[in-house]
Amino acid sequence: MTLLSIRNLTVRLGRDALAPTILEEVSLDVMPGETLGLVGESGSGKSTLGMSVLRLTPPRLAEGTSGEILWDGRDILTMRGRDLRALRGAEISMILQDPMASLNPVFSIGSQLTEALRRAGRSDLMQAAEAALAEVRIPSPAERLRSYPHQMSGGMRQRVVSAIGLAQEPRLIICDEPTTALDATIQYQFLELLRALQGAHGMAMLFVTHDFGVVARICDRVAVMYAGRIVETGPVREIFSNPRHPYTRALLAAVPSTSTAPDRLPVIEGAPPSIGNRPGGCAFHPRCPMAGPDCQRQPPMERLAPRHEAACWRAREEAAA
Amino acid sequence: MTRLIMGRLAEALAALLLMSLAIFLLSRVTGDPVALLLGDGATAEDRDLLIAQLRLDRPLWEQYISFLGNALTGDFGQSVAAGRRDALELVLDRLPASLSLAGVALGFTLVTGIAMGVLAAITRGSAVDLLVRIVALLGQSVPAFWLGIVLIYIVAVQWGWLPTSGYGTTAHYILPALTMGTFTLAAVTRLVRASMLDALGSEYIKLARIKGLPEATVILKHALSNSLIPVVTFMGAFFATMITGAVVVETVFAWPGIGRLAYESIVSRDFPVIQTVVLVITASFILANFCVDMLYLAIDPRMRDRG
Amino acid sequence: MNAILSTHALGRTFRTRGGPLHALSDVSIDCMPRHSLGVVGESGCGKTTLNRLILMLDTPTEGEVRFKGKPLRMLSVAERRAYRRAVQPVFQNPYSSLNPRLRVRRIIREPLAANTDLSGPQIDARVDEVLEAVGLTARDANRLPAEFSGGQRQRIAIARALASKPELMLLDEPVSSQDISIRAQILNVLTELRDEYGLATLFVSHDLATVRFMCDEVVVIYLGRIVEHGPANLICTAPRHPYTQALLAATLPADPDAPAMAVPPEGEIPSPLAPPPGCAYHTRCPFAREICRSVRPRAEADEAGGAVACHMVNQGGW
Amino acid sequence: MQNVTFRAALVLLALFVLTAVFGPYLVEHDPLKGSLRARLEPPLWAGGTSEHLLGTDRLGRDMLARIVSGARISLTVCVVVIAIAGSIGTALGMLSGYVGGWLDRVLMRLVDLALSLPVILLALLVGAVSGPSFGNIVLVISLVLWSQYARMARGETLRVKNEDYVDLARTSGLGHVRIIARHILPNIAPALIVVATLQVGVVIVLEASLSFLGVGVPPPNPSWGSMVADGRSYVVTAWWVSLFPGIAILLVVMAVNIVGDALTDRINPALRGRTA
Amino acid sequence: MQDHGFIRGSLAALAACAVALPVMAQSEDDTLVVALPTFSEQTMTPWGGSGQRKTYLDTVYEYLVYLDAEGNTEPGLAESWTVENDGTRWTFTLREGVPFSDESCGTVTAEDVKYSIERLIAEDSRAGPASTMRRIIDTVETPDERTVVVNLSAPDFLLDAGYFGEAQQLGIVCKSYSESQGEAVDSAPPVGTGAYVLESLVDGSEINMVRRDGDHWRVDPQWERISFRAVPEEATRVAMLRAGEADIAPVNFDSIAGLEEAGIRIVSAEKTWSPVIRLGGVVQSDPERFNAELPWADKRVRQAMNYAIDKQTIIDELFAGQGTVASGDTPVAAWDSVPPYPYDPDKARDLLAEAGYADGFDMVLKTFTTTPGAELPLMAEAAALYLAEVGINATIEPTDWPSVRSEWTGGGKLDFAMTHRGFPFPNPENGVEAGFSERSLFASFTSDELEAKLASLAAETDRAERREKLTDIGQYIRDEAGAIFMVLANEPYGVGADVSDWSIDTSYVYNFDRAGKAQ
Repeated sequence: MTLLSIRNLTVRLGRDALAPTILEEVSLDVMPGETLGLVGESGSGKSTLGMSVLRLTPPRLAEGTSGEILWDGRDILTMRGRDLRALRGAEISMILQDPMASLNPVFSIGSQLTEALRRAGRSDLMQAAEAALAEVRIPSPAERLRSYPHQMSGGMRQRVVSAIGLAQEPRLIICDEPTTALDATIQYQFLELLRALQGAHGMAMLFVTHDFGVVARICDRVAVMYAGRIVETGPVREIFSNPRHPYTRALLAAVPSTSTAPDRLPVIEGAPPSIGNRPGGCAFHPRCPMAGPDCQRQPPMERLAPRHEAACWRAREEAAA
Repeated sequence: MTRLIMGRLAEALAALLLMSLAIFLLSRVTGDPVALLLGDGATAEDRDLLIAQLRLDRPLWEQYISFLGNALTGDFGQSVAAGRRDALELVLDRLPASLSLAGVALGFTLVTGIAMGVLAAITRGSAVDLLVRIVALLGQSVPAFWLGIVLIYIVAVQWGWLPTSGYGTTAHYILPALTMGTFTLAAVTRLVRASMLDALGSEYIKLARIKGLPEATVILKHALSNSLIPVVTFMGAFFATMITGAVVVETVFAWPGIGRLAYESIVSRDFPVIQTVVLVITASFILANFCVDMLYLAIDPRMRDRG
Repeated sequence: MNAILSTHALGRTFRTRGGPLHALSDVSIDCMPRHSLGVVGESGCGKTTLNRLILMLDTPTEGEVRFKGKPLRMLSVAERRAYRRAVQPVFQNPYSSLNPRLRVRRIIREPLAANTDLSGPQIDARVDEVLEAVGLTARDANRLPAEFSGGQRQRIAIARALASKPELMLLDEPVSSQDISIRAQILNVLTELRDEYGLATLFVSHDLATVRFMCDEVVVIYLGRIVEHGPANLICTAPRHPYTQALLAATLPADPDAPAMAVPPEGEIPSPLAPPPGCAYHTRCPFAREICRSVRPRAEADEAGGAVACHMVNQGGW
Repeated sequence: MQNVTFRAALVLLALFVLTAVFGPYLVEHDPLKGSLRARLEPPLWAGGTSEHLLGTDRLGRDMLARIVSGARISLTVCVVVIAIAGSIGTALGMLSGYVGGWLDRVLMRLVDLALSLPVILLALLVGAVSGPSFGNIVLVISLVLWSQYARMARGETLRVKNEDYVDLARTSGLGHVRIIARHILPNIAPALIVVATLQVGVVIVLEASLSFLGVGVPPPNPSWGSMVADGRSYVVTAWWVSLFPGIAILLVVMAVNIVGDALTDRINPALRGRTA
Repeated sequence: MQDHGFIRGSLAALAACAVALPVMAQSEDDTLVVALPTFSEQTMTPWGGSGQRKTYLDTVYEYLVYLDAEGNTEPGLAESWTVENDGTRWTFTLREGVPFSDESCGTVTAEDVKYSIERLIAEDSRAGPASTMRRIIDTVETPDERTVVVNLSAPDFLLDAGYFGEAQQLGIVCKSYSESQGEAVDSAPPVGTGAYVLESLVDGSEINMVRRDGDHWRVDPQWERISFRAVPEEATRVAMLRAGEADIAPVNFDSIAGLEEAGIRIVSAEKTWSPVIRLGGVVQSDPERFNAELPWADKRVRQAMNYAIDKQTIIDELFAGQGTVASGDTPVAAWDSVPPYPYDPDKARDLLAEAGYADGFDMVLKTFTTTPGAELPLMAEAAALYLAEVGINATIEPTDWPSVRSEWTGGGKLDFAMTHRGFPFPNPENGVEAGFSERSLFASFTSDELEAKLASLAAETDRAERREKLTDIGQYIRDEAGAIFMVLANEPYGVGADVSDWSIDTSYVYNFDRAGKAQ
């Protein structure tokens, strides 16, 4: 059974039906214990999708949100205050992108951690907090409880945020580009930690990123987004070895690698469309080398292989051949 | 940390010295007090007599050195007008009235200002937000004496709820403190609203909501605690506007404070009292700024390491 | 054929409240004409300090920077102007590189008006030429930075650097804040310009993959010191210093089946205020031994022209 | 909601400036001449005559004419104070932000001291020294208000100084003066304009308090502040003498603050409220 | 000595605050509340400051001679007194058994009176008339307990009604108490023979007097307490009257209409001060101070300025009719017969043309406020309006009394005019001397002829003859237009309903201890 099921989620810039859209008819399922990657360039709407699950989008976007986000059969979008608060932290938690800003500068690490633990009904707060910090491999946790965010490095702070996220044993953690602000080696160590924590706690993860290396490292399945739509989803190996959608292929090719040094990187002409002016039909067609007249019409999401779907007329033709 | 404190004390003394010199010269240049003290039918001999008596015939720098010397021993000279009463004693008699009024006014401004600022931030863009800002602006655009007099006529005369003026019971504090505080109210409201908006838009507020904390805790504990920091930094400036307003408010409400004493001593060219009261006012500013710095260190952990 | 630009045992120590901060120490690199050198390191390794010293925005506390063999502080006024023409920087953040209140034409004119004797019309012609070279049009010269996307702004910054026909382009993380598709476009523009104008480049980055694409030779810096130096292909396929290995493995390839790192680095990057004694990497190095904790390893050259500062490597492994 | 009030505020400000510049020519009464017989006449709708729409003051001078010419004087006080305080404050603030080090510390201590200056006492002393005059008021108010510009200019200069385009300019060999003129000043100007707009209100109200203590703009030429001060003992019997200039001050200060806040949001939201 | 004073002073002040608080709280009907513009120096001795302190001091100190409504003398602490030797020897016989408020002082004796006189005219005395009295009083003898003989160095036939009368500052103190206080006597509670004694004092805010026990020989005080409040802002004093928080308070002329509407009655002290515009630099008899180039050095210009101003309208409008057009600068009975200048702008223009100023001239008119004298700046602006009609362009220069006074008494050639509240001396001769005698630093107009007239007045010993000469001087100054004489004004006080009857006859005689209480 699915843990989280997003159906036809559309987010507009305000209540008006003609307002520019950030997300268009996004449907996505997350299985228990699974790590689903959400990858795309800036402006693709991947962060907004992450935020929408916990209804943390700014008021103007919240007004323009339609569709369903089902959790244990209940639609998060129609939940009211108390139920929503019961869901946040206990059922679904989040790790944000900027470790420098995620922690409140005027409260100690201990107080911000025990705040979450208290909600989880833990009585032995100090010990629980110390244990939580130890689990995320922070040296001398007892002292660290008393220190303040500005006295810690980015990597250490992100681990504290993870401890806070896990404090209430949520069944799903949404990670919104948690390692983008970290150095490579620190990112590597953090991803290792996340995998270990997932092994221990068994929670599912929705991992938003723009870095295919991170996706390869940590995700079981991945959904590629472009201009507010999901263009392709599938198991990680399937997507990397046999990408079906032209955009996914072009993206994978454009990433420089340490193993080879071509003279020129294959390039996708033009730039990703900004929210205001998205072309009709398949949003990628102006930049797509294989675009045809039928691309003026929006291609539906088609199953092209076991658990591997893509929304592209050309991809359907290739699959059929 | 102690280096910061010592640094500040040194700067405070320098400021005090600078101010005392400026006031000493300024008050001397404003025409000598002798003319004022001469009886109506006085003649030239009477004038020379008085000058000698007040030791005003010695060169200016000598007078300043002797003034400074005495000041260090607490003797700020005697009031030329008010029957040779000790200037410092005269000022210290009036100080509690001014400090208590300024304190109450600052309290009122901070409490109301913070409440209005938070309210405006939470209801951003709505009619409430606009209303709050307009009410705060009203405070800033009305001269204190006019507001004071209008309040006296409406509240004290027409409704008779409060005494029109005078000093003594707590009822006497309400109108003067209200008048004195309204001007700074706009500044506090605007500042709190701005820093609240910054705080509410921050990542750590998102994280607080992610923890599932009730909205009240998110706003009052997490957001407000951060947005009070800029208010503290401006506290020194608010205290300054308070004392500046005191001269006007104490005159309108017949409040026996040092603001009015300063005004009256300047009008009557009572040098020793002018110097003393201005020095006491400056000293209280510097003390206030010093306390603000210490308060700032207390509530913002980031500052502690930098100190 | 001597180097356009070279640094000799370059070092910079800052006096801070918390004690001396050794941002850079004993760094010697050479930028040969038409050659591209990559400098790789994580944050706090001293890359930015190196750039500022080269661009005369800061003065070294040890060693020196030489322009065609002559120390910068000895340059005459004319030589200094020549240096400002020959070495041109491109910074990381396109939104901060362009003055929002100046039109593109005046932005690009600035280095020309300051360091060349070109007349007005000549300068305008050069502006149009370089705009075309980076894939923009002469019409863009009259617009304000606000009217361009991130990618286009970076192209304008590159055009500005290109305008005085430099010999060496100093690229400080020029693409790390861009999306994948824009990054590819800019990297291609840089390589085309390099070949077309015969430029040397000093490419500073934290990402080994981008450096591999752009550079012939790579220098790896950790906590202000060079730990390994060598041809880009060797560094990226057979790194010898443990830190370079860690850095290479941490540069996650877009391949799910890539082997995980044998022994990942532990702990935090130490603070430059208190660099560990001996080999600075020993606190995180899985192979660290007593000698690493006490003696600072010397960078010994090897046959392929590279060098490694690591006791284990110098002693043929243990 | 926001831009309706913003536009209204802009219209009000324009009205204020137009009245100040052209007003005196449009009004037939001489603001300085009055007839004692027509003293303290109420406005038209409260039993007055059409001769004096807004009634007359305690010397029988036409209120409308005085408010109009008062607008010019109040505006002039504001403009001159903002010019003096603005230029000194900006120069010192930029210098302190750009050079930094001990100069920065000294200047900022000076700013704190200026902020804590009891401006009214100072005005009284200066007023007593050489008699209240236009020059004195402007000088004293500027002496205190320059510190707000200095504080803002310093903060903004620190922000702009760290931008890459300043480093780029320095690598091109531009001198400090050219860098300040071409790169720093244009980019900190908007924030200073906001401080200037917000200070119009402070100046007008401060001038009113000085008039109350007898060291404001010298009679007979009227500033709004002195008109409110003169009318204070008729608050009950001749309410219009101080009410109309009071309302004029109210409207201008409100308009100025609304415009100021709106500009802040448009230029640099981080500045919001910092111009306390 | 210094510390001692400091500690005692602050203790006294604190005690006073504590005491004042409860009193303040129950300030209902049994306290007469008087709101004053200022406590002035707020010192407690007759010689400690100006006459403005008589508002509260006259409820404690008493005088040798009192004045009735018409200004004639009545026995006070002096039962009877005689003047011989051409007005240079006065003998006062004291009333018997008048007790001081402090028992240790016993009753008033000649020694007390002698001590009071000597302290008042001492060099460090701050009393208004101290310097002039010091010049005319030679010696004071006390032949016995109840007799005081005062020898003058110059004749003064009005010593009883003047300097020794209740309108001046010779309050009789207890010698032993005053000497025991030493230097701190100025701030120590006052000990006098009056009906009230100081109960509490809040510095700068309140001075509360409480009625002494037993009957008083002179007055029958109706009120248990009289509470004086320092309320500088006139609008606040008017508000206190309307709110019933103050029973008596001096008010501006413009507030009179509003107060009467609100049922507050106005009691006015008749002709107590005379607002005047003094023209500087016309001290013709002293070459150092005579500025001949000034337009108003010419008599015709001075007269023109007097004709040009419609003084009656100014009185009706700015002084709410509370006053009469003045022909001199001091309210002196002897000058009542001197006719004021009528309002005749045409004549003014003719005179100006005659004097060669057909198209007028510029002048500076300095103005400031005093107590009384809140209306002086207003009067200056009104006068400027009228002067402008005849081409005289008067620039108003607001300043304050201390700086003008130091310029005016500086002794140089003055070139500006100033508004002034006139010299309210009950003894007319002193008033004339201050304004028009060359010897006075404050002289604004003198001439050799006037000096001669003053000398002959001073030498005149016959009372009727002196009055004759005084009127002649008044007429001369009027004809010479020695200043722009404006108004003989009253001093309006608002009086609440709780006060039954209270009158104020001459300047500086406040009778608060005689105020009646309505049932």
